[in-house]
Amino acid sequence: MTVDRPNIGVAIFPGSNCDADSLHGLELAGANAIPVWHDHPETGSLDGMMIPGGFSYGDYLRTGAIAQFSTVMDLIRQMADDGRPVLGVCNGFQILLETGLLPGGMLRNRDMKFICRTVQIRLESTGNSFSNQNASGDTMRIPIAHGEGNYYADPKTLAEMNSNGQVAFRYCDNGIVGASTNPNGSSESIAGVTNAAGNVLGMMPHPERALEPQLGSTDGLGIMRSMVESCISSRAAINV
Amino acid sequence: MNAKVVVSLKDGILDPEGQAVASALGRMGFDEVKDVRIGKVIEIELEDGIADAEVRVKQMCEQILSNPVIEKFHIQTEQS
Amino acid sequence: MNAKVVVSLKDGILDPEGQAVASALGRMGFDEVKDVRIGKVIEIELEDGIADAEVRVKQMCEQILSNPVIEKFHIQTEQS
Amino acid sequence: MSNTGATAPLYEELGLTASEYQMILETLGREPTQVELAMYSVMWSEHCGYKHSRSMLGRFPTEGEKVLQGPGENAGVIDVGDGWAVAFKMESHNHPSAVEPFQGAATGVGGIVRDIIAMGARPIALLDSLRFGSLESPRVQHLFEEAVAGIGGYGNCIGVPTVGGELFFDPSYEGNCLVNAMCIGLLRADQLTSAAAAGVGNPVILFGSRTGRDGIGGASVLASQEFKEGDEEKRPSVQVGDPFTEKLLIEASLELLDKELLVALQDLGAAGLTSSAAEMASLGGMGIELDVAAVPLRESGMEPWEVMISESQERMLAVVTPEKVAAVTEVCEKWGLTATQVGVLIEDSEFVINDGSDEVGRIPVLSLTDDCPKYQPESKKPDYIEASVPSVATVFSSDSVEDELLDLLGSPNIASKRSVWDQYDHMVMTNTTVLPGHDAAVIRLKGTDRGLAMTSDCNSRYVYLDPLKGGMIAVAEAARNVSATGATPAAITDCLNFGNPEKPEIYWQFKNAIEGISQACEAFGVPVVSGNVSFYNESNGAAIYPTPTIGMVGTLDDVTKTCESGFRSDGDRIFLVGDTLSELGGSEYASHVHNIVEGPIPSLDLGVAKATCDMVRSAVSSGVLKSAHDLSEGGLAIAVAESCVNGAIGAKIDLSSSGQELSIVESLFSETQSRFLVSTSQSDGDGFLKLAEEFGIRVAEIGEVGGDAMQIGSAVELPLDVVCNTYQQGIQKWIQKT
Ligand SMILES: Nc1ncnc2c1ncn2[C@@H]1O[C@H](COP(=O)(O)OP(=O)(O)O)[C@@H](O)[C@H]1O
Ligand SMILES: [Mg+2]
Repeated sequence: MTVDRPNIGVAIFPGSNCDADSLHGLELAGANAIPVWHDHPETGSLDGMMIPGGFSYGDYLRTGAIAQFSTVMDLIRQMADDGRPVLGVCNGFQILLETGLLPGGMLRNRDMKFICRTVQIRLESTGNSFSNQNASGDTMRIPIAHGEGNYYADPKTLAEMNSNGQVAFRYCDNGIVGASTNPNGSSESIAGVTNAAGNVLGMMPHPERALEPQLGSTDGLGIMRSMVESCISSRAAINV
Repeated sequence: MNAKVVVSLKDGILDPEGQAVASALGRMGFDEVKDVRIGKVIEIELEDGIADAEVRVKQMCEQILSNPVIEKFHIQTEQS
Repeated sequence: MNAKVVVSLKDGILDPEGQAVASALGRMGFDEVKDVRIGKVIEIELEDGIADAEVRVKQMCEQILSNPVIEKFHIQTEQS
Repeated sequence: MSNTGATAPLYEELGLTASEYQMILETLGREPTQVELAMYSVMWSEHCGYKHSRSMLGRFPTEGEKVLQGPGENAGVIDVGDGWAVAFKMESHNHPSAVEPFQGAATGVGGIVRDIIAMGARPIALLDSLRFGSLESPRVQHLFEEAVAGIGGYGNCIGVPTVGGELFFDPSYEGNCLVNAMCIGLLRADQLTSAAAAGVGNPVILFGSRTGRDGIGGASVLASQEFKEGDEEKRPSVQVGDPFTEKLLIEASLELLDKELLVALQDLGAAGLTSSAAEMASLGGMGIELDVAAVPLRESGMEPWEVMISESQERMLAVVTPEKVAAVTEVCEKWGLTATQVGVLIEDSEFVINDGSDEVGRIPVLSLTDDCPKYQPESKKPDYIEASVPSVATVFSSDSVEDELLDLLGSPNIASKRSVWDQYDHMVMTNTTVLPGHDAAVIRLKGTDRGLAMTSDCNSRYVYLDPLKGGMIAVAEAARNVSATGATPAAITDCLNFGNPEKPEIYWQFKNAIEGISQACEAFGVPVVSGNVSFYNESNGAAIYPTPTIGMVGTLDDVTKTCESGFRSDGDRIFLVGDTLSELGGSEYASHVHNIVEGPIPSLDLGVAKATCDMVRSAVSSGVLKSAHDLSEGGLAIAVAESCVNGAIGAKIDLSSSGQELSIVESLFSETQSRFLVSTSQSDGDGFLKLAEEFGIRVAEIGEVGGDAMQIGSAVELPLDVVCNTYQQGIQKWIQKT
């Protein structure tokens, strides 16, 4: 364990299936990645947390609905309150919505079909813990793989999020956002959102699948490395 | 004691599943279909003699069976 | 005219979703829950003045809304 | 069950013949009990007993230096180097999918995944091989869409990428679709697990889902008379899958094996507890005693025979030593699974069934497994083969090849299958380095330089027209697909889907296809390590095209040295590897454009087939190729179009220099075997030609990559976006047509 590698936990629920990919990805991005089983939450030494994709509890009832009651969520709430970075990808995003750590809800994809493919997203806001390696307006090629990524928030919430800079990513094509580039019908083509403080990010695309040239794209590195750096700086801030 | 909970999307939220079914029905010649909305029925079998069953079921609905951001619920209880 | 169709799994058929919800409720302290089964409510809005609405809805149920191999359905129609 | 059999004996309603029943009487020396009769009826079914196929399956070459486990266990296993091994198998779920396509296909995936877990391997990839009737029929569209959703629903949830497969539409599958699923798993070679029971007195533990009345519809006649009418509803013949529990089962099983807590492991598939317990005992040469009263049930009032043959999904059976029972239970509990001791191993080779303190059955183990009745059916060459005209090529002359090409490119069997694999998470596990849409998918093995290529193939129209050669071609095509990525074919699994084997013509197809597959395997040096037989694929007395699906796995020493099918850059040189002959018999062109299904099908020289693959593989690994694509259905024209679409770049082809006297239709659409379409940079082209010469393979330079049109001589000039749209949207267009 080197000092400059922050400890980032990966919460594992029964039914998580991107946990191994997330652990691998966080290591590549410069973290010590630590598996955290849903009912034995590691306490203390974590600088950040990633909630991976998958089908926690089979995604029965609603995606993320059952997982929100796991013990590890108490730890995650605490970390979010303390200002540590928390990243929820795909099912992780859905869980964060169910717990209320992020605004909005998730519906079935517009076409009712699961979609797995590489899409382009545009970085919409830099005021959060996941964007210090990128500039606003940057586009990234990152895979999505979900059946329920049709993000919904009511108009009032959307307006607030827009004015707070809480919309992190939108689906696009060469930087242009439009109905034809929205894969799942999400409100305003939203692909990821943060909390008001900017330390909790939920996103449908999988940055951990875009870290190595062999897999076709390395555009996820910016997001993951930003998280790693923010973990280091938030640790410094909290420990002062 | 049984309780039946119907959970459905709030009015005004587009229902992708309902739309898919509506258009499938249209394609199959059921032209009289104007709209379809789809919800869930959750049938809960409870131990007999629970005093505050209605209250408890309401708590279940609020805590987990529905998500108030997108859904509404409706409870029917029936003595069996 | 509206019709409400409830589609649920036949009795002996495994309902994994119901099981998952039942055990989640148990973990959350709702010990009084003995069993949960989950089905769908399909609300169909029909053009007004369809003569044989009940017959038509039954056809929809048989042809697409349910699979008789594993599911059963129940129709309620109501004049709106 | 209807009452039509009021006079028929019970055993007959259960699918046993009079002579089979006689065998049971002789074996037991008495009348069977209800449980025993139920157990024999499921174990002696075609599905479990391989009654009509076993004698032929011995023909397959099954040995090789890399084979760690051949046929006989839950899956075959080969050594792939660096201490790693790969387990794989393919299985059919045709009949359940025809009745309930979503659940049928989903539980098909679940079943094959458990076979892989039983070998001690972590499932790392899935393939699905699908065949339906004509896509114009709304019923077929429904089956197709639901089956795909079911496969995705299951595979996506358990987090195993579905990286490839097949999709073929033909009226012969109208009443009997085929849903075959293949799973590949990874394990340390020294952790290979067996299903063979060992250790008298060792407890037998059932873990996973509870047992319900799933999948016992067919045996309902055994229900005692008190059961009222309508009760058969309680014995559904269709199982519902629970992928969430399967995911837990994967993790729990691997953790149990990792902690060395198990003596033997076996999945519960067809015939449930009966077959898994019998197989474990039989493989271990011992006996087993089960108590049905100990089995955790989902429903009340289940009778012993119901418990014994239930096909409830997501269950595994393990043999453990007594001192490890507690640790096993603990691991299962961690994963939220019930684990219950349901029996114990005994010395005598007997299968004893108790219901609490009552003995309700006692059967010699081997009479359920190895000594199941075997038949050697009659075989006769079908008339339709004799009637086939010698050559159909002369029929085709066309003054609109361009239109025909577009028609073919957008047809259901040729058009892109993207709308299918888009619904499958093919990237989870972050190992898929060649995604679906090329010839074979490639998976890297993290922590090593190695990779695996995998594909499933069978041109069943060929097999129908000529089972021997069609069987060979299925293997040869798989080898081409694997070789195009740069991988070396290592071994195959198969799923032999045929009609009713009791019909001599069907058995003849079966025998010849096996012979063809075997000869090709011998020529390529690839053993058959696992497989599955599905007979009685018929509706209204008409059989499907004989469809022996081949699933092949290939190995790459350096996973960075692979090739994809798309053209890459302006100015690259395009080569056609292999000769083109006038071979339109049985082709996609003849069938789709002219509605003619007649032989002779293309010839196949196995020596040339192998040498060509060897040459292309060597070219890929030496790095001279920028793209490689094998030629199959639709011939050269379709291969060129696919390489353009997959590379999003045009090409200019000139066939005048190929030196062969063929009509334009033959040049474009002939399906001559052992051909590839490859491209190189300007400078590497000569090196490639030299390599080909060393291997003695004929290669013709036929054009250049570039531009935004696909041009073939003066006959075809199509804008790239027209080619792309036609190919990409073909399937959706057919669905919307109706
Ligand atoms: N049912 C399916 N599921 C997943 N991928 C499929 C399916 N059908 C076809 N594919 C993929 O589409 C591509 C083309 O398939 P196919 O035309 O059968 O290739 P080939 O002719 O080279 O065998 C392959 O990458 C294949 O894996
Ligand atoms: Mg190919």
